[in-house]
Amino acid sequence: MDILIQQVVSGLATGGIYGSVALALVMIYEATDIVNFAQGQMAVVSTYIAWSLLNAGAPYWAAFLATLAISFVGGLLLERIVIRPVEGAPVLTVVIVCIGLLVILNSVLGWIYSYIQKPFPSPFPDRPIRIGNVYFGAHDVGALAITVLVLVALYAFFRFTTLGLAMRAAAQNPASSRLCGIRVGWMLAIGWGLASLIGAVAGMMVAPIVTLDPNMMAGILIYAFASATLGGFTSPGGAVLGGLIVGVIENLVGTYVHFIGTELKLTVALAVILIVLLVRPSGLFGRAAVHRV
Amino acid sequence: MTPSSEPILAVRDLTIRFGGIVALDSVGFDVADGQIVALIGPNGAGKTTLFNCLSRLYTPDRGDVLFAGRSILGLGPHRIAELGVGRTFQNLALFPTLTVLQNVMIGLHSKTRSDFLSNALRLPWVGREERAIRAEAMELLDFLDLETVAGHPAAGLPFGTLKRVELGRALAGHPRLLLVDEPAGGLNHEEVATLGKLIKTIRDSRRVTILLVEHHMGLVMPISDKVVVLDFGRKIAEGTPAEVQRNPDVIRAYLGIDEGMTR
Amino acid sequence: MPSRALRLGLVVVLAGAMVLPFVVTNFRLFQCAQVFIYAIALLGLNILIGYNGQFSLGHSAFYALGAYTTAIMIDQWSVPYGWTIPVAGLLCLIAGFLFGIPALRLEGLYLALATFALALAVPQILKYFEHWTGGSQGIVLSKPAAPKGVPLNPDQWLYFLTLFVLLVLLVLARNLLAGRTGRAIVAIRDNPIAAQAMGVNTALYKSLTFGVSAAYTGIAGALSALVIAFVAPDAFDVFLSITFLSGIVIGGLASISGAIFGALFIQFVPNWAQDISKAAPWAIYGVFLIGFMYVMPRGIAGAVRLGAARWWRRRAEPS
Amino acid sequence: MALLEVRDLEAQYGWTKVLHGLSFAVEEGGITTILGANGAGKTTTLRAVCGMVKTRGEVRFDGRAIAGRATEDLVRLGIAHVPEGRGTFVNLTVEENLRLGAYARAGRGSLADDLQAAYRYFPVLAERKRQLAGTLSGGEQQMLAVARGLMLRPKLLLLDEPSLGLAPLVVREIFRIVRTINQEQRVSVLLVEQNAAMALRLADRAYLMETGRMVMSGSASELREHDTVRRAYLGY
Amino acid sequence: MLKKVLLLMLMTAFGLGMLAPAGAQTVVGVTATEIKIGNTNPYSGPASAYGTIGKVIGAYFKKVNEEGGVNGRKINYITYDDAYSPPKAVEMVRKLVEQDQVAALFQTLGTPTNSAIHKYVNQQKVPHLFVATGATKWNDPQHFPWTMGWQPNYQTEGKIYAQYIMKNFPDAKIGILYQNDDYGKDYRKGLHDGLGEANAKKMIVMEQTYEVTDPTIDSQIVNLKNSGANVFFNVTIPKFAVQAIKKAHDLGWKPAHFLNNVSSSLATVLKPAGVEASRGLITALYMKEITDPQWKSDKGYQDWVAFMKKYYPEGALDDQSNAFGYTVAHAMTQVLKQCGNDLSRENIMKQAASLKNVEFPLLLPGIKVNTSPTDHAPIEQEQLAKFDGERWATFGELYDASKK
Repeated sequence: MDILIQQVVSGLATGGIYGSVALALVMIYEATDIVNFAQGQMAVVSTYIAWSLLNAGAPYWAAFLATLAISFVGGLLLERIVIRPVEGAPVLTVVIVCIGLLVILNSVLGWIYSYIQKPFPSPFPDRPIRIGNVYFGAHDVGALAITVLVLVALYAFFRFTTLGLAMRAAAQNPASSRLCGIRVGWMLAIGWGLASLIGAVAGMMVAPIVTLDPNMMAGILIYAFASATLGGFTSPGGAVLGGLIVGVIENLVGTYVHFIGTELKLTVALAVILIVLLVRPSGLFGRAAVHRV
Repeated sequence: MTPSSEPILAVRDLTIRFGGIVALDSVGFDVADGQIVALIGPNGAGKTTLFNCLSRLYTPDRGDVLFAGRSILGLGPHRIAELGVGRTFQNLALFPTLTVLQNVMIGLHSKTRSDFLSNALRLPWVGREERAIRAEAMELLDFLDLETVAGHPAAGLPFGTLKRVELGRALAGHPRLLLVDEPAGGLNHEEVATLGKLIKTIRDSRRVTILLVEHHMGLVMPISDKVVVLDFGRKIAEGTPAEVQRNPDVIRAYLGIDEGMTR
Repeated sequence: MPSRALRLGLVVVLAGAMVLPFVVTNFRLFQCAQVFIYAIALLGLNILIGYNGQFSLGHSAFYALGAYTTAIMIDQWSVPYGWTIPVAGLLCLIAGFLFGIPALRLEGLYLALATFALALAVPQILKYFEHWTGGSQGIVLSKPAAPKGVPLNPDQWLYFLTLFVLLVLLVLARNLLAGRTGRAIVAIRDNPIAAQAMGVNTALYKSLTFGVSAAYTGIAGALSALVIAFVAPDAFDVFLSITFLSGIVIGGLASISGAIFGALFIQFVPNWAQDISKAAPWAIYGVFLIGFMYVMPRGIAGAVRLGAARWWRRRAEPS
Repeated sequence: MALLEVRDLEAQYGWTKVLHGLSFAVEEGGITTILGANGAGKTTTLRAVCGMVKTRGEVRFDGRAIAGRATEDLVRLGIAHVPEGRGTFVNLTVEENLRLGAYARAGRGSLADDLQAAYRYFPVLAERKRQLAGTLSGGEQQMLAVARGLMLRPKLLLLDEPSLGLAPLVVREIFRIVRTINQEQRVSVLLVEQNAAMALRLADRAYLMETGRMVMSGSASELREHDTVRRAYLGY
Repeated sequence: MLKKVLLLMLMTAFGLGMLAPAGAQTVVGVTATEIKIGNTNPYSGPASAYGTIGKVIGAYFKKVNEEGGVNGRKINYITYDDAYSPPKAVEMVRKLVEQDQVAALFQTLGTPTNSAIHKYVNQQKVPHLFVATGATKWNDPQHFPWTMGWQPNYQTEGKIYAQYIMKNFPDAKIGILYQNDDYGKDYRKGLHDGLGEANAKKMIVMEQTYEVTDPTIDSQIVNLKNSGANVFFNVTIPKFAVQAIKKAHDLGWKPAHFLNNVSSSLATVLKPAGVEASRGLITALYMKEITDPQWKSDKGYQDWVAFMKKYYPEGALDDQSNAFGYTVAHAMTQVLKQCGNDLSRENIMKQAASLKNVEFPLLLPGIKVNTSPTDHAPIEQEQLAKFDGERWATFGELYDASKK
């Protein structure tokens, strides 16, 4: 029983990581209607910025906030400079530009910082929390809390603010949005900025666990995609929940289904998602696209 | 035009719900072979839903649809065209990147048979079939006065023109029954009159039975043999144009008190 | 478009391709064979994405399936390599068709991600069935030599073999896409509901298109196993799928020539990138990717088409 | 005084020219309609006024030259465009759609008041305010589109084929509301419409358009009496 | 028409084929003033972390050239990006061999990439020296006389731990965590072989794998702890080693912890994982761990730092790969020196296979490089070391795989 609980707990911890990155993915999808393959790499860039600030002696939370600000502006500028020229081009063209961005950022980071992984501090205590025979990593709990906090903030932003509403509108129907006086280009840019900011949070929460290197997000991004798919790409809450579910399923399958063991754990996790998609083609919490004939 | 005794289309007790809303509620009527039947009613009355049931895009919860005496509810949507039911769409459902000619050629899909393998190998008979398809599509474009735009991609042409392309595409499948959804959208009065004549010509020269959804009374009334009126998913009237226009329920729900004829 | 000029150009290109093996080094021939192989794979992917509108990030899986089919047949059962290519194609056709059936329920993004999952799972599965696949060590093959009596060295032979397969598959693809089936495939992309109403069995067509696309990619994989003479799970990771995707978008979606342009891009541009900078070759490659998309948002084939149209317009109406 | 004045307007899509030097005006406080056959360029004219297509020529709004300005800036000047096909945000609720209509005039006046006004004109929308716009019927969507335009508190309302695909009763209802709005709120209206009978009854000024040019203009009653118009558009 | 043209062209093509040139030379890639050495490394792609090895080698050869080269010849070092992809590696190696005509290949990196070119280079009879991978198959001079490994292979290292465990923990219950690829499996096999079938069956209580794409390995550590293992054989790359050490510590699991050499870096593994958590780790070393303070005043280390600052200033000083590349480049230079003026491929191979008790500055004191025509494994010695909270303290005797 203890091991079951411990596996669930550690699954939740890992799932929290997936969820936070998935949240950033969903966010940019909601705000810009594209899936940004460079999302994870942007988060790594943000984390390196934080690392540099910390290394220069900045206190943690100051560096944290500064990183958020820089990331927001950075994401905004990336959209204005890199993505804008292909605004209105076919979706796949934009996807390729994102892939280009991904490899550029990865390569440049490796060039500047080398590929050696760097320890990254956690704002939470080092000592694990122990309840009975089950251990909770303090950082895991803290990171999950921050993810949920970001989620709530996002929900409020999109639900209750005019800017949030305008961003959703711009992503759904750019032409009509213009007719409402919405500056669609800027909405997309703000969307990128926000997604980049969320990515920064995710990056800074992930880095203490997996250590910082330019490829830090590569594996996580895969799981984040899976989580977002499972939860439904149109649902931020679903993305976080999807992450937690993937984390837990993966651990339980790896532990209890012996002929699969850890070797095919990813495959099984993916198969589960596939099955979910077949039953609910827009993910667990996603919104089905409206079709009218 | 003597309608045969057996209706070509029989709608029986058709009911379909979306969530809690009953979109069609026990709707039933017949369409006799060779007739032009109009389906009218307020927006949201369930006309397009009915069309979608007929072309098997939706599956009704209850009731049956008989085409030439045979239930079609067990068939997949793509089989409907093979049976001889063609349709057009309210908000246009053309293939935008394809040319007008290609759009119409796809209309012949159900009447031709080359497949992946024979197409890839370009067997001799495939070439012959392809030439026949093209010839027939061109002939249809001629018939509909569309030959000048044959090579133009469907995207970017005026709405009214595209409506005609859709008609051509539907006719290409040699339908016995043609479902036409709001063909008069975007047309002025003169154009509507021409369209009315065209629909009659189609019925007469191509021996096609026509079921028509249309708001434009100027089109509906002169050409229809029968009019079926839906409101909130229920049939509220059925009869000749003259009967329907006098029906108080129809006037209240649909035509309005005065000047029912103008539109 | 004047078809005479096009045909003439085609003949010249083909003639060049025939003479090439005797004027350039074996290494260049090897590179050309790689281009041909990529072109086959891209053609397959383009049929699916460009023409049929179904996204796939999972074609590295079919490439792997094709490559491993050939490798295992040669390595374990000593089947003559020539036979393994159609078998690989057929197996991928079936696998693609079967994968295409559940894929019917998914659209756009979700289909892309489901296929992405397939691409991710394949290296793991390959490692799991170690007995057949040699696990992470892979399988080493011998490079096929030219048949007896044909005075070609292995590289020349493989060049002609891959070129031949490419040409056959190009012609088949062109035929397929030009006819009734091709129109139906594109109709499904443009408007699936209307296609259905025209009598197109969209489910069957989509699954079959998936199968055909997978078969092309599988044949490419089989040929790559012969040309590289080695297969290992690491060669078929999701990066390969992404490379293919970049290839068709850069080459030009929904165009047959786009497959060849795309193949040239993914084969040679990474090499130029590292010639420019060893410090960060990926950065240069990324710049190339983005740059191409800026200049030619509809791919090279799209730009060529546009350019040609402009040129003819100008010639047609001299002002 | 003319609120909108268009002179020698040209526009093209790709390589095809759609408007060939078009001139017309919309009087302040009036309702002007443009009639024309399918493909004459009516929709393009409205899109050109709103900066949604590339144009040449002169467009003056409220005395200011506005040709070439971005759509979203024109909206801020008080031009509300209800496009053909309605352009509702199908995945947003009715109320969210309305809030977006007021986006460009944020700050001016109370949003709540305007929502109230919109719901008064279109009571059916009030019943459906929490519903996704995509679930509305065609008529309700058209009402939503007009209501969204009103939320801008526009000086000029551009209506593109509001009757398209709507039942006669609904068409009359919408036209009645447009007239009310025009009278109560002093909003000028430019209406493009196939339903010439309704349009001419509603409008005080009318233009007839053929293949990208204005071929006739006058008061609505003048056009109603004109033979060509009668034959082609009114059918008597 | 088209068909006829095609046929005609095919015939001409085959006709021309008769005239294809044949024949080869023996001394390739060498002129009076230079010798060409070829290399591939992953400068892009998922394994680009290793790319620094190719770069530091280039820097070292630059230093050699500045100091006069080898026997009057400059080393022309040509290195290409293989992106860690077997097909790309084949292409680039063929380019090096056929286009650039290098005299020898050196330090091509990665097991899959080298596997892909293994047969080709031996058919072409190109020296394929000091390949950068820990697999065992490179030491097979009978079948692949042109290929030679470099570092102690992973299996050997696994055996070392096995022997130590059998001697010191007769009642060991071993839990293994390894990466699910050839690297992890080689280590695992080494441990199994070293324990012997009976012991392995008895002692190994749980084996867990992870994928290099996995974000975390928490679940595996939980399972291992739960298996009751009191010996933990940790076959992970640095990123996961940090997690494993930390997580085991967090869970209060205190087994005898054997950490593979791959992750023995103080700066990038042990310190990030926490000094407390890392105390007592055991590993096998053959090189000086450059972030270990005990080498601060070592001459070999200081020379290396000076070299790095001058020739490869952008290289990281806490990256063991940079020490690795530096050392192996030393070895290559040594081989070329031994060749004298005969730089034929045969002689390069012959000299590479006759290194006798050579020591290099960053190898652990006592570790000697030995090769022979029947021994293509240059480094076969390793020594166990325990982390005492500050440094790797070596203990016990030098283990020598060639003597077993």
